[in-house]
Amino acid sequence: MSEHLPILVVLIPLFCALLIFLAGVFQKRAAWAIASLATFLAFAASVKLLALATAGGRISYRLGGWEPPWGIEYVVDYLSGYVLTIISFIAFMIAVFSRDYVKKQVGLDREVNFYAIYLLLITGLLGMIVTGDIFNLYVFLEIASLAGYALVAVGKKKGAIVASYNYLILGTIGAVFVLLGIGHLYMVTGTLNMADLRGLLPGLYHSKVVLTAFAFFVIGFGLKFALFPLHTWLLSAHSLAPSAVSSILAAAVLKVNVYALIRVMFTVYTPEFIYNVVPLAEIFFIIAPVAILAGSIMAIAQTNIKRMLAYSSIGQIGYITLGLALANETALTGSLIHILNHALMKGGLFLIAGCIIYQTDIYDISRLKGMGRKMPVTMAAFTICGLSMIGVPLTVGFISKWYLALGVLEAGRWYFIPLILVSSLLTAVYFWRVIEWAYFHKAASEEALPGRKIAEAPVLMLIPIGIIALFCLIFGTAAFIPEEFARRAAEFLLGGI
Amino acid sequence: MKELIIIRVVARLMIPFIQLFALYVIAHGELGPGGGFQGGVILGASFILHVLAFGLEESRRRLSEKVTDLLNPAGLLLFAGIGLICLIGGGMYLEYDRLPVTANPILASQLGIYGIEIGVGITVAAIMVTLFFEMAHRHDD
Amino acid sequence: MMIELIQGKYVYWFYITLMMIGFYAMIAKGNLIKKIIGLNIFQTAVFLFYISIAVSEGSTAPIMLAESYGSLDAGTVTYTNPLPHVLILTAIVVGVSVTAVALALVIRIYKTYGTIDEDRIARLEQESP
Amino acid sequence: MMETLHSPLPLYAVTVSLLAALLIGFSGRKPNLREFWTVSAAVVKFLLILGMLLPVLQGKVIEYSLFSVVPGLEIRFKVDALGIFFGVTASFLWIITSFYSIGYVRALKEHAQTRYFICFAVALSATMGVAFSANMFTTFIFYEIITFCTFPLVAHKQTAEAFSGARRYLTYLLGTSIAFQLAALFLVYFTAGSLDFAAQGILAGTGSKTLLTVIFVLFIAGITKAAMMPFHSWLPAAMVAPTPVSALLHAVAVVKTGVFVVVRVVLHIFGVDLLAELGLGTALAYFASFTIIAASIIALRQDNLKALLAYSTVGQLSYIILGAALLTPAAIMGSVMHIVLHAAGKITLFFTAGAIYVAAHKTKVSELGGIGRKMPFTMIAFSVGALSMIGVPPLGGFISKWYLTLGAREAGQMPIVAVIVVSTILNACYFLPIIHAAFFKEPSPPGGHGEGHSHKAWPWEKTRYDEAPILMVCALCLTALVTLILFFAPSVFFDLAKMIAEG
Repeated sequence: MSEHLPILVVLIPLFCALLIFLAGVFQKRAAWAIASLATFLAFAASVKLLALATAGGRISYRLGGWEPPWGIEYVVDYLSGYVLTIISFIAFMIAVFSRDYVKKQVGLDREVNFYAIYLLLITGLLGMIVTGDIFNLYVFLEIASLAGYALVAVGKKKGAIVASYNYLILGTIGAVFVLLGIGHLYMVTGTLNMADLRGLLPGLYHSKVVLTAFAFFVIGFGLKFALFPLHTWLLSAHSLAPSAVSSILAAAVLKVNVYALIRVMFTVYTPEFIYNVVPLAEIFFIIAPVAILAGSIMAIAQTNIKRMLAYSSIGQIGYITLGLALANETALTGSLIHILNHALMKGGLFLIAGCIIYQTDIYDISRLKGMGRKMPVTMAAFTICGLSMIGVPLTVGFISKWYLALGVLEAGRWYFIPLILVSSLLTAVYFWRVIEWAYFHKAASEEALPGRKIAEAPVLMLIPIGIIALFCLIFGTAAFIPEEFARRAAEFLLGGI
Repeated sequence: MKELIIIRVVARLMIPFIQLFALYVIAHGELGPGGGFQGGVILGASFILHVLAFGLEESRRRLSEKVTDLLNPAGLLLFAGIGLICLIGGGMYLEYDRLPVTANPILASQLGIYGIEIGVGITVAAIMVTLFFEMAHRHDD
Repeated sequence: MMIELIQGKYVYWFYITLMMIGFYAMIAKGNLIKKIIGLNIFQTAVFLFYISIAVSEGSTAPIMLAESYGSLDAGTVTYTNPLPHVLILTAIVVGVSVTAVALALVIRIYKTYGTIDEDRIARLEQESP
Repeated sequence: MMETLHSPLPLYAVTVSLLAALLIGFSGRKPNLREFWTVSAAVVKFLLILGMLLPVLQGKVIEYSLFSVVPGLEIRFKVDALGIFFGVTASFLWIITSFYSIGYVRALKEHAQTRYFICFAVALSATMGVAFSANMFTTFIFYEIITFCTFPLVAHKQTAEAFSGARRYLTYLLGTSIAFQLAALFLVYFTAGSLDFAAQGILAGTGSKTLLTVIFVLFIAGITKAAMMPFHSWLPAAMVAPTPVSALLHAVAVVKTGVFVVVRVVLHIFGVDLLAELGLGTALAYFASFTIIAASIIALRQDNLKALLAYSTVGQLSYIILGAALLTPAAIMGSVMHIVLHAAGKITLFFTAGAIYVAAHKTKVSELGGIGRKMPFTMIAFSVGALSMIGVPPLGGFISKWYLTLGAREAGQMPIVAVIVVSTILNACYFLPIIHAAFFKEPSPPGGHGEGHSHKAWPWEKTRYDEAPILMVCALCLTALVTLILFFAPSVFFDLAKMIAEG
């Protein structure tokens, strides 16, 4: 059975999404259980796949039995195994978290749709990761995006629908750009298989069509993962969506789109092309620092906790792109660890914000006074994720910054060191503010929240947060685990297949 | 309502033929131009014609929300399920010649594609109808 | 030179123009429905581009005819490349889905705000955050 | 090569107070049990460290590798002469401070006592961690832990003033350590490929002169806990903390961690030879001299007793850096000796400041007239501490100043000798008047100072002696005694200092 895992990891959430629709006609309560089970199975399959890929190298699956250049191929290698595991893990955590959250913040009548669409989103994301066919990538991208638009609008917040609409318009532009890029590549090579493209393209690197295609890919995926000047949709979409959705959007959707760009950069094109033929690195060297600084500074200015987290995502994406541009193994390792890091901590932080909002309806940071005592577990998790975001040693955030910084030095671009450190400081400013309000200030008098005692969120919401926070620590102390996978993946990307 | 009488009579006459044609297109997809998408759209169009002629409520009585809600995923499940059954036959996903219903790979392949076209047809038709109902229905709540 | 560029590759100019029209509508129009129309034009332009790359002069539809069955001679008949058509069929379905979701959102926006004008919605949002 | 013992003792020494912190947290409702944990952890920790002292004195090094975070970044402990020196100092003074703290918080009925003791214990763990770490990465982690877990202690009063002080404390310490120290770490790892401490440093012959200078400057700027000017102002700001906190943390644990790390960097990252070759030692020495003089001058103008002590600390810490920067064996000995001598003296002074606050509610120098007659033990201890600070024999402070002067001469830096002399005079100028006022001036009439307590006579005016609680007085007398003993019997510390100076 394990040879079918690459397709099963996509099929499980798909089947379960359909099952939820089907079952939802009769029994609405089963939705959560099916979604949790599906994401768990996908996670288990991902772990197994990662183990297989680590042991035996590239796993290829021929869909419908057709040979690769003609048929659709699914590929699990170091990189996709690594990202697959991260994304399916986060998806599982968020699914577990959602039970109580969705009941209250989304509403019972939309529960079935929520979970089914959520699973479709996961299907799209996992599909994007495993597919080795570039058009198939586009199809999964659109499945994930459509589910994403729908999920943003599912909440009760009024502005969310407009946010979703804007997300849809810009997201579709991005997807169409990707489609155009694929079309250009197909025009000159006549193939859609990534590995095949890699073999055919080098002779055409200076062809304008191939260059244009690359530009379309960068802009298209850049729009999807909120690369700095293309980030405007992210703020309202991430801050107004229900927190569980913000969490999956920030932790998984952004990451998978970054992954897709990495795939295109290193598997369809080659390091030789992206670093020597096109001035991608030079562009990223300008964009990434601006993104890092602007994201952090704007985050400081926010009073709404979810908006703060949304802005900080823009800065964090900047780190990942910086690592991509540096063109050495250490920096790329840092980038890949940062994908894990950001998935864990931003996913965790949005869930934590969800807990707070679920219990208190508080969005304003200054009203979190005394929350450390009222919601100790939640705030402890917040602190850990926050420290990881700052990059304090023994959290996973430090590891990614460590490798990024070493990569920066290796590339001889020492002037990015102050950038990394300053942005850490800025991050410390906006997180410490919350931590101080929560722990060291006396709670505001109860009149602020009439007739309501603030207590901890339900256990099923706390467990995922706790696990995520724990992993921030585990991967910060036993960092050789993610480092091993990330370094192998980086080696593999830069070294060629 | 009187001015609708011509429309209604014509619609009543046309709908069975449209549906028959839809089924033909779906079934023919394996060998010639046609298939689940096209057939499904035609099938869906027949229901939409019914709605236009007879009104939302009358159509809903014939084709309830529950049924379309069931048909939506059911078609897809049929598609994906056939693909999955191929695994049992020892093939890859969607490798129809390994469909464990017959030993003849060509027949198995044909059956597989039939099944899939039917699945696609059901879903497309159901989605069309659902979309139309959702858009036409005025949510006054 | 210029004439040649326009004449020889007029298909591309056509689709670029179409694409820009759609793009303009998506960015500049304040009416949310018009944006969706722009979106569709934008997508259609790309579909046409795909179809155009499949064509080669004098080619026929890629249907295997009875008379050529069994004696497949690649040299005699030129087929249109069917693959882009298949891809675009998928892309059209995706496009329809996007349009459907967008329209559903607009309906909900209209119900919430009573308008589908972007500026007015922004003003309403500012008044009651 | 030195003999290396592999033993988890350093780990135990670090974690024993972490364990205590847990137990303290669980027994928050029973103050006596809670205090029992604090005290027993302090004692156990001290005994563990004594257990390591003997092998170290025999010239052995105790090592324990905990785990690797990633290849190249290892959490590893190594107990050498310098580490055990600092460890013994801090752990011994923790025992005394524990008793003092108990007296202090109970006398003042402080709020959040459990949090107070937990943070205290964690801070001590982290201090031991710094003392026993075998590489810069481990040091950095514990350095940051100290910063984080002392924040609640500094902000303990939770008033607006306390928060602004604590925020400045955090901004300076965290800000510079992330901005500069971490950058230095990146650069060291990048150039030397390792962060381990080695007897002759690890950077020799690795990078260009400019790069090494940049690293050195980043280190000095990044180790703000050493309170070198211009990054000193967190220390006076942190004086909003309760007095035992100021005493232990800002005379021993926090600031000494700072200078300890500076000494580590000078001796074991760069190495004496490399710094001499680069000429950076002299530059640092003059920089430290500036801090010494400037801080003493500022101290002259302080009326708040704790602020005065804070500025005095700023100056005294720079002695230690000065000694290390001179790079001669005698100067390094003086520098290392000053770690323990200043600790003993300054903790006495802080203890007395706390005792005065508890017993008489006075915080200002100008209010201390005649207080020596009411609180004779306290003020005698104060005098001992102050005289040790000035460097009057037969008190401990004399030894370190003697060796520093010797070292400065050895290095041929006569201006530095002058700096030491001038600063001694300045020290005398701000300490002696207090002693004079305390013993020979008439008590200022109640109500004459400060509008806060102008309305009634204090109870202490009726009785002749009105000392602070017995636990506090005992503690401060003990530390004063230690200052005295250290002059006559510095042997253990002396031997260790010699080992350090000789590498």
